[in-house]
Amino acid sequence: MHIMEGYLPASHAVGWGLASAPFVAYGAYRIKRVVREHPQVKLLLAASGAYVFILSALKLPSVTGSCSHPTGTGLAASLFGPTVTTVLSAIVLLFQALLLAHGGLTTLGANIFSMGIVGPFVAYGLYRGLQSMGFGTAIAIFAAAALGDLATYVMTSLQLAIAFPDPVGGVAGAASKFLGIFAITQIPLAISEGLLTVIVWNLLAKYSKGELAILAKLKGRVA
Amino acid sequence: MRLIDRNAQTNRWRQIAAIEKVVLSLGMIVLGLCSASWLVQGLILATMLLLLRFGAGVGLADILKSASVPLLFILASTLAQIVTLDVNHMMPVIGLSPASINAAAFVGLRSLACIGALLFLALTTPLTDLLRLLRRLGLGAEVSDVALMMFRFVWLTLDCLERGRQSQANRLGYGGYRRSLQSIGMLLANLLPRVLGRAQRLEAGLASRGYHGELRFIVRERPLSAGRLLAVSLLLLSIAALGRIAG
Amino acid sequence: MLEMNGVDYAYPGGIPALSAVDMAIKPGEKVAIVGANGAGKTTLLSILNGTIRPDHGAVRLDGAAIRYDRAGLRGLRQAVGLVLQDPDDQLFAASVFEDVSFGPVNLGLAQPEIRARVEASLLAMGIGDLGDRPTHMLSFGQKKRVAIAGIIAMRPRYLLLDEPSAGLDPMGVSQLMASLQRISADGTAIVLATHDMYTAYAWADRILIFGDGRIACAGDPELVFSDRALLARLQLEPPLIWEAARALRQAGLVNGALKMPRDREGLLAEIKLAADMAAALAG
Amino acid sequence: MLEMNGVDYAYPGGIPALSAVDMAIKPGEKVAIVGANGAGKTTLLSILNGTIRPDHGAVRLDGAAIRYDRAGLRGLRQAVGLVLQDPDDQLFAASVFEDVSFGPVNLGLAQPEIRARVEASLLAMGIGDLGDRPTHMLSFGQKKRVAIAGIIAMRPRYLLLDEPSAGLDPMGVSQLMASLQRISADGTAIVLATHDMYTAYAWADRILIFGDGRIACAGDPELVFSDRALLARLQLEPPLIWEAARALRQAGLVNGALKMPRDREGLLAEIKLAADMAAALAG
Repeated sequence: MHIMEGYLPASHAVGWGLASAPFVAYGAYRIKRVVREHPQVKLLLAASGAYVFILSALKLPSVTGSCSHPTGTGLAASLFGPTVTTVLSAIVLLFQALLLAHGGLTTLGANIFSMGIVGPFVAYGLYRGLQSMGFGTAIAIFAAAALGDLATYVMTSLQLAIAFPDPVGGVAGAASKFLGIFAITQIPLAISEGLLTVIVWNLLAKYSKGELAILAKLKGRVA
Repeated sequence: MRLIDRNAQTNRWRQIAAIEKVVLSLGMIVLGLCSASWLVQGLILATMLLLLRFGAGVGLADILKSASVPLLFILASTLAQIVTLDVNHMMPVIGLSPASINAAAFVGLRSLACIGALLFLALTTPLTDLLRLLRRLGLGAEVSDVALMMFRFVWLTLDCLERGRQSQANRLGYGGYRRSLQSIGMLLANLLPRVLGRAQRLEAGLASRGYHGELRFIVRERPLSAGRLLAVSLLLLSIAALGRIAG
Repeated sequence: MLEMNGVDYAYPGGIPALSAVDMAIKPGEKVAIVGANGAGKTTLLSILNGTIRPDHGAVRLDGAAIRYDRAGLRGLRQAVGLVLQDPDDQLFAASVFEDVSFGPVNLGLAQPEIRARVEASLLAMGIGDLGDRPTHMLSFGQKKRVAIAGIIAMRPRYLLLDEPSAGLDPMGVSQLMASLQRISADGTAIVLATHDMYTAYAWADRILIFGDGRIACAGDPELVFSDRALLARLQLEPPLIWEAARALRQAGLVNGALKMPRDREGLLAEIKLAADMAAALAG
Repeated sequence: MLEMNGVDYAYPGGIPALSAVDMAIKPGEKVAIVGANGAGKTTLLSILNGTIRPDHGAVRLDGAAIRYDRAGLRGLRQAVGLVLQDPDDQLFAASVFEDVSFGPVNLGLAQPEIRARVEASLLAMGIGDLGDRPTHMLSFGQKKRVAIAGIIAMRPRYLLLDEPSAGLDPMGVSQLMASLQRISADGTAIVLATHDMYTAYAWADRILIFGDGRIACAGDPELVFSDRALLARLQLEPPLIWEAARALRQAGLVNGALKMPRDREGLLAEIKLAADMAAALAG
């Protein structure tokens, strides 16, 4: 779920753009450095980005039967690390705005903040944190993907609530409203995304060790 | 995604320089965001739709289909805004506030107008034209190379995904929630090594064409038209002026 | 009987693909649909198995028009299996055995039945020894056969194959066709869409020539290639064996009443025969 | 002259691919390397263009063994262009014109020269009208030609093609071969690795039969297929036209001294000729 073009007031659009800019710029700087040293990383990154884009445009079966899309940030952050994921997500969001009319150009900053920064960092933090606490990979991956997706949606609701506070309930009231309305599709979706990511992760870990090793190397270089 | 791309590649205004379409579309969006006038929002929406339909010749059904997801979002968000919620008391109180209806409706219309302008850009201009423009405007070569290559990989990956899905459906892989999730999981787990393998093979394929890490090629520039740019500026100015007079 | 009546279909964007197509496949038949690349053969097969819904007209299975709801499609796909051209798009599981069991598992069969079906399908495709092999370690020809095994393990009554010979070398093609022969002998109808005239001619009971969005001509393989102008318009060529055999007949070197040879050996035998006849005449 | 002397190569994992291979391609020649799928034709071509470095032995261009550093590879690849089987492994840009310009830009040519080369290459491949077309909206056959155009725009002296006819329908193959004929007429040597015996026989000046990791037999297309036992061992079949023409000669229906026909029309003409001769004898 992204904030559509024109929905945020101009000042908020600019504000979120400024908030996202340092993260994207840092990620771009890391990528630039790695690409200069290892030019072959370029095609690998492009292929990874395309994968994230396709993943985030995939229709998932969810309880409501709506055509809801996963964010893909949980899997992406676990595979590529959060720094790369922020840049890839920024490109993915641009592609989504222009190829799917999902999101927008002036809302790009706000959407990058929720889907490209908050989502991946929450997901990656959970993935690393739960693993170091001794939880199994399946639980860590499920939590990372489901809560990464949920964090994105909570952030989006907050962004909307700050822009449109409730006349009575203020920002908190508005946040509950947006959360409540989007929860109908987003909570089942987050669970589906969590389950799906566990399935994909297990299969990759079992049968695509070579590819995971390549991505781990990439992650190590950029992070 | 094929729907928007197909229109972008084949519409009547495909050959017009991307910068002209960007100025028009972004100009309209900025105008919409900066204006508190209902008239301006209405004019932007009408202008963008008319230009799309009768200028670029994009079919009405395609325009509506592309707009379906944004429309759903506007509907849900407007609903959330119209309702008031007081969480300061022991029990949350839900009610309708007439003051917020007006404000919410305006935001909805503004968003609609801006989506019209975004759709105008998306449906008339191939994404790669815009990526090249971004590069000329100073986006780093590394990131813009990645984005350009990503565009190519997206279609290859999408083809694989669609055929894989069809083949799983042929074997009844999409009956019920659990089975569907399992099938999509297998498909995605299969897709990642394939797309990474494609990247490695492409690396070898490009090496035989002298690739050493830089994606350099010649772009066929589309000529800029001063007349059209002037017309776009006049259009933007007159909508802004109308809003001023009416407001 | 699997039928298509008055089917129209246009690609997204409005480019017409099929217009008023009528065709029928009888149970147990061996049919080849031949057409140039881009003629719409894949679309035709996808409509027959319900993946694409036609704009007008109906697909009928045993007389009943199919419904495009979940149950209707499930029933259709159980009866009509479609094998796509690229096997890499169709193999998902880690091992051959697992992959072939995907369809039977989805049918909700019991474990022993699933095992039996997978084994039987692998045997029918001549890859009984590959069950434990990881799918990514297969050759292209093996992958192709695993993809077909995955469909026939569902026991469809109609088996549709899109360009089965593409990418295979001559030996690979003849092994594949031998496998299809075994499946056909079990009573499965087989429909093969191809631009490979040689394979279509050597194998089919009936050939449909497809082009310009319709079935231009259908019939006996020995007769269907006679309209050269039509074939040229559809960017097709008659199979060389057929053309050489007909030339031998027209030249009077072979008795015109003789059945046309369908494969290489048949043609070479006819040339010998022609020589004997010529020698006898000259004698 | 492009040569390979005593080249050994084993795949990662130790499976031998090539052992002591010697071969030489003369400037301007039209050579076909025929072999079954999996015989290692792709590896052979990749070694010739420096993508794979042999374990032993040397690749020589105009007598000098190539060096595997950046400059050495650059020089080799400028002279020896390789077109892969799957065009999607070679196309990266969003439009045809951009893609074809990639090689010339990497050669460091001036803009007008690059533009001229791109236009000329597109024309040579018969796709002069596709310059502005997005790459992802091309048909398979069109992609294949764009991939070749991208290589010939670099004006290599040796053009290597891996399975160029795979996936194309007969009309597509003959259009492609006509384009290659034009390129060959300009003096470029063309090496074509294929399992398509028909195409190899109809087109090549010289045929190398490749199998078991070595060149088993090389020579004139009319003579190279005589060893049936060898072909069978390498899972190959002689081209049907060659075999039918030989049968006509062996049967005495056609004068054995006559040049062998290389294409369909040639064979059909011979059958007519045979009839006339038989009639004269009987007369």
